[in-house]
Formats: sequence, C-alpha cells, structure tokens
Amino acid sequence: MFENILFFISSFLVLGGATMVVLSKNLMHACIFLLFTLFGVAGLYLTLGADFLAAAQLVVYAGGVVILMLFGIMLTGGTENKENRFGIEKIPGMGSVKTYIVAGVSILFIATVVLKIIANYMRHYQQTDLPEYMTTVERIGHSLLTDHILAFEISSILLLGALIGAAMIARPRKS
Amino acid sequence: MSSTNLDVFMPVIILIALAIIMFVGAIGVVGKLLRPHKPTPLKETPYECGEAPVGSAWSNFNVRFYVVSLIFIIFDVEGALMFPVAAVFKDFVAIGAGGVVLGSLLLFILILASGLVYCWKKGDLDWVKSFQLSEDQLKKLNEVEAR
Amino acid sequence: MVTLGSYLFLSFALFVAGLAVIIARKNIIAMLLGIELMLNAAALNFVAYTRFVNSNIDGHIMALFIIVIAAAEAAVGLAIVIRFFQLRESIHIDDAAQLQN
Amino acid sequence: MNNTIVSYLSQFEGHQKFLAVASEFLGFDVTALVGFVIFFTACFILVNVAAAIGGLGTYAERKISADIQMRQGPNRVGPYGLLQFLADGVKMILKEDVVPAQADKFLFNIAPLLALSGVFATLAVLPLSSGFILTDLNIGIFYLLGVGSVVGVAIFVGGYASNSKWSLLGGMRGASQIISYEVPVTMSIISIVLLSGGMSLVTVTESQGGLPHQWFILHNPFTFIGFFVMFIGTLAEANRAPFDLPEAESELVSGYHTEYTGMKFAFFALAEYAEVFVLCGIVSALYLGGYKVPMDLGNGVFFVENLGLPAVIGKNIGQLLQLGAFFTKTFLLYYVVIWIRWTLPRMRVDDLMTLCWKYLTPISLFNLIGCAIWVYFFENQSMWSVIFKAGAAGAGHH
Amino acid sequence: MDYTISSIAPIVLLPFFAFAINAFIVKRFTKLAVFISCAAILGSFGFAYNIFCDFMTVYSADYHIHKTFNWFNLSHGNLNFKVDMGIYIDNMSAVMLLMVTGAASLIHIFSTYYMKEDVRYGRFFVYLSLFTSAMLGLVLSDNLLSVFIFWELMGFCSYSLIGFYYEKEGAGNASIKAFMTTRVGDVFFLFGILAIWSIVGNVTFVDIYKTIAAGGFDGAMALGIPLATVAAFSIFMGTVGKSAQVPLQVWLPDAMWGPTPCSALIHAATMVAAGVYLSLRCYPLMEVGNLTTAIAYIGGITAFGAATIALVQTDIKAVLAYSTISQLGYMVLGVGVGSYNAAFMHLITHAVFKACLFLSAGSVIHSLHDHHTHGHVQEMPRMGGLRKKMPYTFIAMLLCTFAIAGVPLFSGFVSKDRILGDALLAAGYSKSFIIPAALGFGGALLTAFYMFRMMFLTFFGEPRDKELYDHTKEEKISWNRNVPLLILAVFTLGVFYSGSLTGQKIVKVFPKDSIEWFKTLIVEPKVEKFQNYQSEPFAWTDTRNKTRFERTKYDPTYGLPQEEYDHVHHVHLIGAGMSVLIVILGVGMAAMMYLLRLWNPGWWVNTFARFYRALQNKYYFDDMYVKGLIKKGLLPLNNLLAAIDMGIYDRYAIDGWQYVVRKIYLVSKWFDNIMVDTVAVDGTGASVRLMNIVLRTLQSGRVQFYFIIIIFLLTFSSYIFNQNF
Repeated sequence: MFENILFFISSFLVLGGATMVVLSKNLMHACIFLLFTLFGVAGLYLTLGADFLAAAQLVVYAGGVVILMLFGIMLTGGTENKENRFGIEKIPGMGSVKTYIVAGVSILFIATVVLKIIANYMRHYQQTDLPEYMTTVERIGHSLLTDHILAFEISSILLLGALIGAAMIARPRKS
Repeated sequence: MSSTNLDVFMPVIILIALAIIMFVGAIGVVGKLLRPHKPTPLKETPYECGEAPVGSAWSNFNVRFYVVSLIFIIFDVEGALMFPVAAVFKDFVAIGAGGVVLGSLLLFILILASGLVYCWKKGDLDWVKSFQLSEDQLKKLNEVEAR
Repeated sequence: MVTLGSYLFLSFALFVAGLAVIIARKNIIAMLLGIELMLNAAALNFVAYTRFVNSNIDGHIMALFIIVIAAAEAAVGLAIVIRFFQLRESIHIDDAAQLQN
Repeated sequence: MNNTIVSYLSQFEGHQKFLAVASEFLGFDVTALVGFVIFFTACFILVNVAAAIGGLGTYAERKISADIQMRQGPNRVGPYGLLQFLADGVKMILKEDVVPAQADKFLFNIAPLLALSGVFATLAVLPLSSGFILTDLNIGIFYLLGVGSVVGVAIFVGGYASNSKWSLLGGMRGASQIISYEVPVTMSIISIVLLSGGMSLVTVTESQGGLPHQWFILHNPFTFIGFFVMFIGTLAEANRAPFDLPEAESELVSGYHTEYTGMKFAFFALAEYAEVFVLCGIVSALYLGGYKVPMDLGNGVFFVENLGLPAVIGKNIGQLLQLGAFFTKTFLLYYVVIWIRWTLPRMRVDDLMTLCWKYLTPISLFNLIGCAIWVYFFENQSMWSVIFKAGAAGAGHH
Repeated sequence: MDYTISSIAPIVLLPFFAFAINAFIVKRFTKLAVFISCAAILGSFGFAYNIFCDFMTVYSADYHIHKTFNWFNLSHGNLNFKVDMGIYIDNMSAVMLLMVTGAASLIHIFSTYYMKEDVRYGRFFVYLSLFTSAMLGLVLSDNLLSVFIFWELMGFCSYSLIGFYYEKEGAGNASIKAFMTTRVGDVFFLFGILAIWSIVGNVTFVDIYKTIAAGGFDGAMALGIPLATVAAFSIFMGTVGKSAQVPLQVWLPDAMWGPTPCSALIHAATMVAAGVYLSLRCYPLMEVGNLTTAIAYIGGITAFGAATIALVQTDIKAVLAYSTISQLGYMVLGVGVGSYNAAFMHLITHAVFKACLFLSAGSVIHSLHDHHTHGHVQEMPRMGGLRKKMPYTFIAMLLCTFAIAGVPLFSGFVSKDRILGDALLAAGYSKSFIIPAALGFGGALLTAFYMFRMMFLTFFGEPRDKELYDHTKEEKISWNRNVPLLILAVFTLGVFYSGSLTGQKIVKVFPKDSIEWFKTLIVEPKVEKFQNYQSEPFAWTDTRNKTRFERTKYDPTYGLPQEEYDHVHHVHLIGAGMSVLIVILGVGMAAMMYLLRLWNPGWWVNTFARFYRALQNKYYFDDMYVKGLIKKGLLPLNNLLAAIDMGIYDRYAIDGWQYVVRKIYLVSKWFDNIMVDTVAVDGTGASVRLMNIVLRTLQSGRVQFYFIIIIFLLTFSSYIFNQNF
C-alpha cells in the first residue's frame, strides 16, 4: 500500500518535474524543477528497495549538482545589457516554437520505436515473485570491495581528473 | 543482512507532508485571513538601507563560488562512494581481509587528497588571492607614504 | 499494480524529457540539465531491472557510478561553459559551432 | 530489522490485543492503518516539539545573550518571559506578507518551504531513544546529509528570488559556506561509520556506552579531534556564529531573508533553529553516546528483572531515561552553540574558507585515515582498552 | 612445457606497464625510459617465444588456449545479451605474437639509433610501448569488442606518431587525415559489432562460429538485406580503413610523415596487418555474408592501383608506402579468393620484409644529411651509387627486395604466389574472379619493376648529387643499426615458411615434411568444429589436458581427392611459371631503364603524359577529397546543404525550396563537369564523393544537429537489431 502511494507521489514528481523542466521559460525555475524530478527519482529508488542509492541521489544531486548548476546560472545568466560585443543576444532563448517542433518530431520518432520495443519486451516478460526488500548498504559495500574494486579505484582517478580539469578550465584569469 | 519493509520510510513522507501542510496552512489559509494586505510600490522595492535600488540584483557573480562548489561536489561524490565501504570495513577486518581493504581505502583517499593538494598549490582555495608586491612597487609605496 | 513496465515507461519519459530539453533549448546550461535527466533515466532503468529481473547488486553499483559520472560531467561541463562565457560572453549553443576564434 | 516507533510499540501485549480487537471489530486487518496512525501521531508530536524547541531556542538565545551581556532579556510575557516566542509567533502571523515587485514570485514562495521540509525530514532519524526513534533507517546518517543539503538550496534560492543585492550576496555566501563545510563533516562522519560499522544512528549509538570513556569522542585520539571538526562544521552548516555570514546583520542587513516578512521569515527562522537542534542531536549521537544511559539502565531490563516492574512500565522508564540523556546532551551542546555566538566575533569570508579548506578538510581526511588504521591495527578497541591491555601485558612480563 | 595466464598476460602487460611508467618519467630520465621500453618488449618477445615453442611442440592444427570471463550479462529468458572477455590463442595468434614482438623488438633497437638525436627521443618510445601493447592485446583478444578497443588504441597511437613532428604542418595534417579516414572504417566496424551482437548475443569469435554453424545467421534480415551481409560488410569496412584498401587508402602514404621506425612498425608491419588479421578471424562470417567476390575485387584493385602509383614516386618512403598498400591488397585478395593460409602467410612474410625495407630506407635516409637545408634526404633522384658507402644496408635491402618482388626461394614468392595461384584457381571456377586474378598478376609485374627501380636508383649507378654523396659517411656495422636489419633480412628466406616453391607438393626444394609447418598448422576455421566447444574459466592455473590434441600430420593433398588435387596443383604450377616470368620481365624492364639506361624513362613519361600525371597525383584521390570536393565542389554544395539545414531548421519551407531548386541546377552543372573530367581516370570517385558529401554535411558545428542525428541513428539501429523480439 505504502509502496504504491510512494510510487505515485514519486512518479508525479518525476513526470511533472520533467515536463516543467522542458517547458519552463526561466532557467532558474527549470533548475528547481530538476531538483523536484531528482527527488522523484530518489523516491522511485526507494520503491525499488535501493535505499542507499536514494540517499546518494539526494546527497550528490540535491546537495551538489543542483547547487553547482545554480552557481553556473548565476555566473553566466544575469546581466543587464542584452547583447554582447559580438552582437549576439546574451541570454539565450530557452527555445522557440521551431526548436520545440523539431524536438517534438524527434521524440515522436523515438517514442514509436522505443515504446514498441518496450511493449514487445513487456509482452514476453513474466513477472516472478519479487524478493523481499533487502538493505543494500552492506551488499554495495561488499561488492565495491570485491567485484568492483577496480571501478571503485578508477572512479577516484576519474574524480581527480574531473577536479583538476574543471578547476583548471574555470580558474579566473587575469586578462 | 536484514530485510526491510518500505514502511520505515513512511515518517519521511509524513514529515514532509506535515511541513507542506504547515506552510500552506500558515501562509495560505490562516495567515490570509488574519494578515493585512496593503501593498504600496515603495513597500515592494528591495531594501537597500533607504537608497533607491539601481538595477536588478541578478548580475554575474564571481567565479570563486563556482570553484568552491566544484571542489565540494568531487568530495561529496567521494563521500557517497566511501560510505558503504566504511560501513563494511569492520566486517572485512573481522574476517582478516582488512589489509587489502585498508590499502584500497587509503589509495582512494590519497588520490583524491592529491586533488585537494593540487587546488591548494594553484591557489584555488584562496578566497582572496594575495598579490605579492614587487620590490619596485614597495619602493613606490614607501615613497608615497613618505610624502 | 506497479510492474517493470511502469518503471520503464517512467524512465523513458525522463529520457524523452531530457532529449527534448537538449534539442529544443539553445542555452548550454539548460542542455546540461537535460543531460542530467537522461543520465537519471539510465540509472533508473538499471535499478528497475535489478529489482524485477535479477536481484544481484550490480545494477545498483552501475547506478552509483552513473551518479558519480553525472557529478563529474556536471563539474567539467559547467567549467567549460563558464570559460566559454568568459571568452564570448554568451552561452548560446550556436555560438559554440566554431573550432577556432 | 529496522527499529521504528511502531516496531517498538508492537512488542507490548496491549498493542497486540488492541490490534486483534480492532481488526475483529472493523472486519479487516488494521495493522497497517494503526501503523500509519502511530507514525502520524508521532510525527505530529515531534514536529510540534521541534517547533517548540525552535521557538524556545529564540527565547533561550535572547535570555543567554542577555545573561552574557548582563542584561535582563525578555521578561514580560509569561513567567520569566517564557511565552515570548508565542507572542512572536502571533505577531509574525499577523504581519503583512510583502513580496518585492521585482522578485521571482515562484522561487520566493518555495524557498521557505524547501528549508522547512528539508529540516523536518531530518527529524525522522533523530535517535531520541532506542524506542522512540521515528524510524531507524539503515542509511541514517547518509540520509541526513542528503536531506540536510536541501537547506543549502533553499537558502540560495531564497537569496536569489528576492532580487535584492543583500539577499543575493547572503544566499551565495550561505550556499557556498554550507557546501564547503559539508566536506569535513562528511569525512568526520565516515570515520565514525568506520568505527561503528553501520550508518544507522541506532547502530552508531549502540556501539558506544553510557559512560564518557565509552563514547566515541574518547575512543581514540583521532575521534577526539574529529569531534571538534564536526562541531565546528555543524556550526557553519547551521549558519551559526561565528559563521553567520549569510545573515551578517552588520554587512548584509539580514542576508538571504532580508526581503522576507511574516510567516515566511518565521519559517526560515524556525528551520534554522530546528536545524541547530537536529545537528546538536546528531553530534551528541555520534560522539557523545547519544541516548545511552550509564549502567545499561536504558533498555529497562534492570527495572523488569531486578525491581520486578511490569514490562510496559519498566521498558518505558528506560526509554524515558534515554530520552533524558539524549536531551541533556543535546541541550548542553545547544547551550554551547549559543554561548559561542555571543562570545566569538564573526569571521571574515576568506578566513571562513581558509578554515574550511586548509584546516578542517585536511585534518578530517587525516582523521579518517587515522581511524581506518586504528580499526585495522587495534581491531576496533578503544584507546583505554589498548592502554589497559598494554599495561596488563607489561605487568605480566615483569 | 606447461604454462598459465601468468605467462600469457605479461606479453601485453609488460609493454603497457612500460608505457605507464615511462609516461611519467620520460621527461626527467629519458635514457631510463628508453631502456625500460626496450627491456619490456624484449621480455614480451621472450614470453611470446615461449608460447610459440609450446605450439610447435604440440604441433596440432586444433591446439588452442581459450580463457574467458563474463564481463557483463544482460540475458533474460531466452534472450542472450552478454559480453565475454578473454584470451584466445591458436596457431595463428601464436605466429602473429612472435612476429609482432620480434619485429617490434628489432624496431625498438633500431629506433635507439634512428631517434637518438631527436628532441622527443623518449616520447617516441612511450608511444611505441603503448602501441605494441595495444597490438598484442588485439592479437590475444577473443572477441570483437576488445579487438575494437585495442583497435582504437592503436589508431590513437598511429595518430600521435604520424603527427610526431607536429611542428611541421604536413605532419599535423597527415595525422588528422589518417585519424579521420580510419574513423570511417571504425564506425562501420562498430556497427558491425552491434549487428553481430544482435544476432549472436555475444561477441566472441567462438560464439560467432557456433552461431554460423547452427545456422543462426540464416534468414535474419534487416531492411531486406541479410544481416550476415550487413555484419560482414561492416566488419570488412573496418579492414578497409585500417589496412588502407580502396577507397580509404589515402591516409597511408601521408602516414610517412612519421618517423621511419614507426612507419616500419605501424604503417607497414603490424597495425595495417591488423585489419587483414581481423578479416581472417571473421573469415567464416565473410563466407556466410557472400562477400568474398567483393573482397577479392577490392583487394585486386588495391594491389594493382597502388603498384601503378608506386611506379612514379621519387620519395623512397613513398615507394615503400604504396608497395605496402599494394601488398595489403594481395592479402585481401587472398581472403577474397579463399586462400586463407596463404593470405596469413603473406601477412607474416610481408611484415618481416617490409619492416626490414623501411628500416633500411631509414638507415639510408638517416645517413644522407643535406648541409644546406639541414634535413635528411628522401628523394631518390639525389641518391645513387650508395652501394659502396653502406654495404650492409644494401645487402639487407637487396634480400628484402628479392622477397617482395617474388624472386624464387624468397618468402615473398612463396606466399604471394600461393595467393596468385589460388586466384587463378578461383578464376577457373568462376568467371567473376578473372579480373581480380589478372589485376593480381599485373600488380606482381609492377611490383618487381618498381622495387628494382628503387634499388637501382638508390644503390647503383653514379651518384647524382655528388656533394651529398661525399658528405655521407662510410657505414660501420653497429649493433643498433645493422644488426636488426640483417636479422630481419635473414628471415626473408622462403625456407622458414615453406619448403616448396608453388605451395604444392611436387616442386619441392626442401622435401622434408616438417618444413611445411605453416601450412599444416594454420588452417581455415571450420565452424563445425566449434559446435561443442567449451571455453575455460579465466583462472591463473592451467587445467587443460594437452594430450587430447593430436599431432597433425602433413597432408600433401590437403584433404582433397586426388583428381581435384591434381587440377589444383596444375593451376598452381601455371601460376608459379607465370610469376617467375613476370619477375624476370619486371626486373629486366627496370634494369633496362634505370641500370643499363637503354630505355629512357622520359620517353614513357611523355608518351603517357596524362596517365603519368594521374599517377603522380595518386589518381586524384587526394584532389578529389580536398580540392575537388571541398574547395571547388563542396562550396556550392555546402551552401546548398547549409540552406537545407537552415530551411529545415530555421527558415520557412517555401524559401528553402526555391533555394534548393536553384542550387540543384548549379550542382548538376558542376556534377557534369567533374564527372566528364575525372571519370576517365577514376571510377570509384562517385561513391567516395557521396560519402564525403554526407560527412561534410554533418560538419555544421551545431551540437544539437549532431545530437539529433545521433539519436536518430541510434533509434534506427535499435529498430533494426530488435527484430528478434
């Protein structure tokens, strides 16, 4: 019962949030709606029994990525004059009717194919008895230290690379 | 490994719902009935210590905020990866595989700490970059002061 | 009844929303938001399959690494955007079409 | 099995009987319904308690500051001015809700809500006692970090939406400060998780003892340093002095909530005070033994077996003792927080960042490595037992 | 001898670790880095030799080592979707390993001489180590996915090494050209992997063979084309890109901008051979896909066309580059006509003599130092008479020239003439193979001619640039200059590979059976053999029972009935006779023109001026790609496409249409002109041009446009490959 309620709340958040991310005219609003969507996805993780992932989603996205995005918007978005020295509008449009039409056509194209594949898959899919919800922290920990230890270590190198690279790119320069 | 019923997450939802109810109730329902509503243009200008505000506040910001949040997010992700490992560390020590786990954990931390060291060396962690004055500049400064 | 299909549909909806954002928007940061949506869709798929199809933990690990990569991607992507903005005072995607100058 | 307040209550016979009777009467299984009702009631009580604590926090703040500055403080409303916060609340709700004309209305309205729900959601895992914990999630601390970080977004959004320079500065500062100090806090928490072998707050608390030398703060030298790192970090995360830069009234008027009036302002304030309470509780649970009562009185076995009290009463007495222990420690920390605010001057923003990135973060990383090595070499014994054993071994040799 | 993973893995890991270490220390400790690289490859050679010895001891055509582990598994129900990774060594890979490590070792040693004075001496070895480990990884791979990974890694190394002298503009351009051209093939390759994955559910070679044997490819269609053909074609396009076949051959001559040792290793001996190696591994797939005729045509055209271009080149490395393309064409022709063993043998023999030729050319170039421009001289017209100055290089180069030209008793004769014999045989069975066979023989004539032209121009006659000649030092034998050359030159003798002259029994120089190890051990993969095949888990210990592999006996008739065999032998004998005649003819013509100076080459140039110009401009391929397409042709076309782009994307449909119609008129006019002009020399231009048009269109620089295309293609391919739901 609670699972279903949680699922519906979460999917409402996901669908509504994602729709608003697509449609909202204000980038700041889009970012906040993205936050809601991410909360929704965290809720969906909970319904799937992935408690650790749900929390990780909150920690990394709500705490990190969204704030990063907000900072990025603040660093680039707000300015008084609408044109820069190249004569281009500084605050880019959030899309026009034309681009939305292109997007819609692409989506229709993909939807016809992918939904067909999903439907086909679901037709052949037999739901078996689902296992009990198990806590995942210990299993993830064990898995990270045994099967996926290489990925664990490499991810640290990835993060190091991202840190150094991004810091180098974004570092304020004098000129 | 214990099995969980999802019901344990119910309080979270209830608490958030309560927060929303409280917010809406206090601002949208009760407050609306009780509080006055007499907007004037002056009241609705942003407060700037009595001066009339010039322009919008939404202007470009210093990139230092971004660099800080960038370093943060990397460490945040590191934390997210290290939590489950830390949680099972004791089990591994108990079965005698602690050495390997300790090694990999230390490697993980050290690799990321080297990123911190890099940023430190390059001055990304300095909020205000200190500029060393050259000797000529110091001389000029002293001359100016002497005058 | 919540089945695998519902999750697949939700994840597809997320993916499509991200796709729409990327195609329709001309703002690079907005496009980054779209990429986050798409990455989330992929992670959701992994976790859903873990729950419904085979219950080993690998899907969760995969989703965890997707989160890691999303964070790294956001960091580097935004750094590039900010640098680009410093150079060209614009974050319009079509301004980024030139390789030089 | 995860502890929740429902599972705690369901161990009593009365609960089972009530379930049986009610099910028979209503004709369907009421277990889920009763669980929901219990949860809802408990949440409602806890929220009100938190709100009261938040309100009383403002009162305590004024009273203590007055004490420190040799003033009277509020003393008109109620005995010793105790009801001042209620009067403030009434005043707040009667104030006009002013929204700046240029503000981003949607974000302006949603920011206090985000802050409030972020803080309230953290209450779910607050380990008041071993039984009276709303829910003991496996991912307790991690969940707390995640939900708590929403407050940072809320502060940023609130500052941005006001479209006022002061607010924006405050919001930017607040967000960057909160995220910066999350790094040392996270590292300290990870070192505690290493020691306790679990992220659930009950697990963490249970792996400590009731007496100070069994607490994690005195477990080994690294955790001793870690406690201070964590405490400083929580001060900064809650925007408390000396880290109250986002709302530095002498520079930024009132920081990110300059433009907020009435109840929205009240909710921001409530969120802040409640967050201080939650964070103090978490620090006490992580380092100061949380709800643990000396001599294991807390689990009630003593009362049931030695004093012959009925199980219901004995266990609940134990719970009340635990509750007392928890609140004592938490309020002590709360007092220290207020004390610090009125003692230390505010830091400069560059000093703040230097402290975080150049002192606390390296120290906390060092602590983490130290704890890991400690766990590996001393097999998780506390330093007292290590010293005692070394002494005993030395004595044995001679 | 018994060995485990721990004696296989170091083959790849040693060079890789050398790379990983050197990448960090190369700036400070250049000499140490060079030493580490050389030591690593020598160690790798030791391990490879070990394995080779083991395979020789067992001496069984079926002997193989296959260890896999499951990388990830997405199977559900009866749907099979997984990726296994592992090591697969059979006789072919064992020989290949020995060849790669051996050639690479010698080239490493030679590089310590050649690159000594270079500014980026150390960095060269870093790239070499990475490249070698990638190549060895490719040889050891048991599945297409890891082949693809190593393939790309090699592509990257090749890119870095071609652009090694990045301060020269030509080098930078050449590296980009090589990278982009091979990318075309790689995209096809990836597509092919997807196609195979969608049918087989796995990407290991063994699973592909099993599926073929079980008839899994029958009836699988995608858009009306058999999926097997799609897959085989896509994978063969990978070969075309990597092995520089028509029409993607343009990158290889430009790759000579790199240092000569890297040309020897990468663009002659190993990496380009990897494409052919892949085709050989996927040989059953090519058969199922009915692609052999097309392959034979491509191989024949490449072999002949590249040889004609080589006739007029004056740069010594360019001659060798075109001869490489030509010889690769022979290998592909061998794949096409079903001459599996001979194609692989030619791969090996070619690697040896071509590595030696390039190193010798490097040795020549390095000692010719122009004091005016302070650069090395590569132009043959300024050489001549160098025989006396550098006798050891001359000997090595002469032996290799004998080999490549197909002089009897040398390795090139043995391998190439078996391919030609098989081509002749195939032409006898089916008329469609007549043209490839003829092209092959024609190419052989030209090969003999241009190789001896090169020899005569370089080493014989009077020195044409007296000053240069006088400045050249006398060659003294040294361990890192001549020894590698001479070792390689020794292995150009045919006796190491086969005892016969025609590849058949009767004309036997060395009648001992055991000398036919190459033909005995390396046999075409028969898919039926793999049906009940089980791979072993990826473990560090070896659990195989080696005795179950019986020693294979040399079968003089190759399992054919006597009558048929007689026919085969007859045809091969004719082929061998023709080859010998052709060699004599070619060498004779070269001698007449360049040694004895009886015929004036200028007369030929004047008589066939138009053809000569076409040759000098490499059949206008580069012009087609660069000038004709981009500058002249694509500018109006580009406007048109931009207009289409804008019309779809930004403008209203009616304006766009008007624009389109106007531009179509321009395009058709342009098309007529160009077609009339160039069709005489180039038939394949049109298809190439079409491809380039597509590529050019995509280069609008608009990220979102790229994105839409990616998404559409992804959706399209998922639609195609999901037919089996």
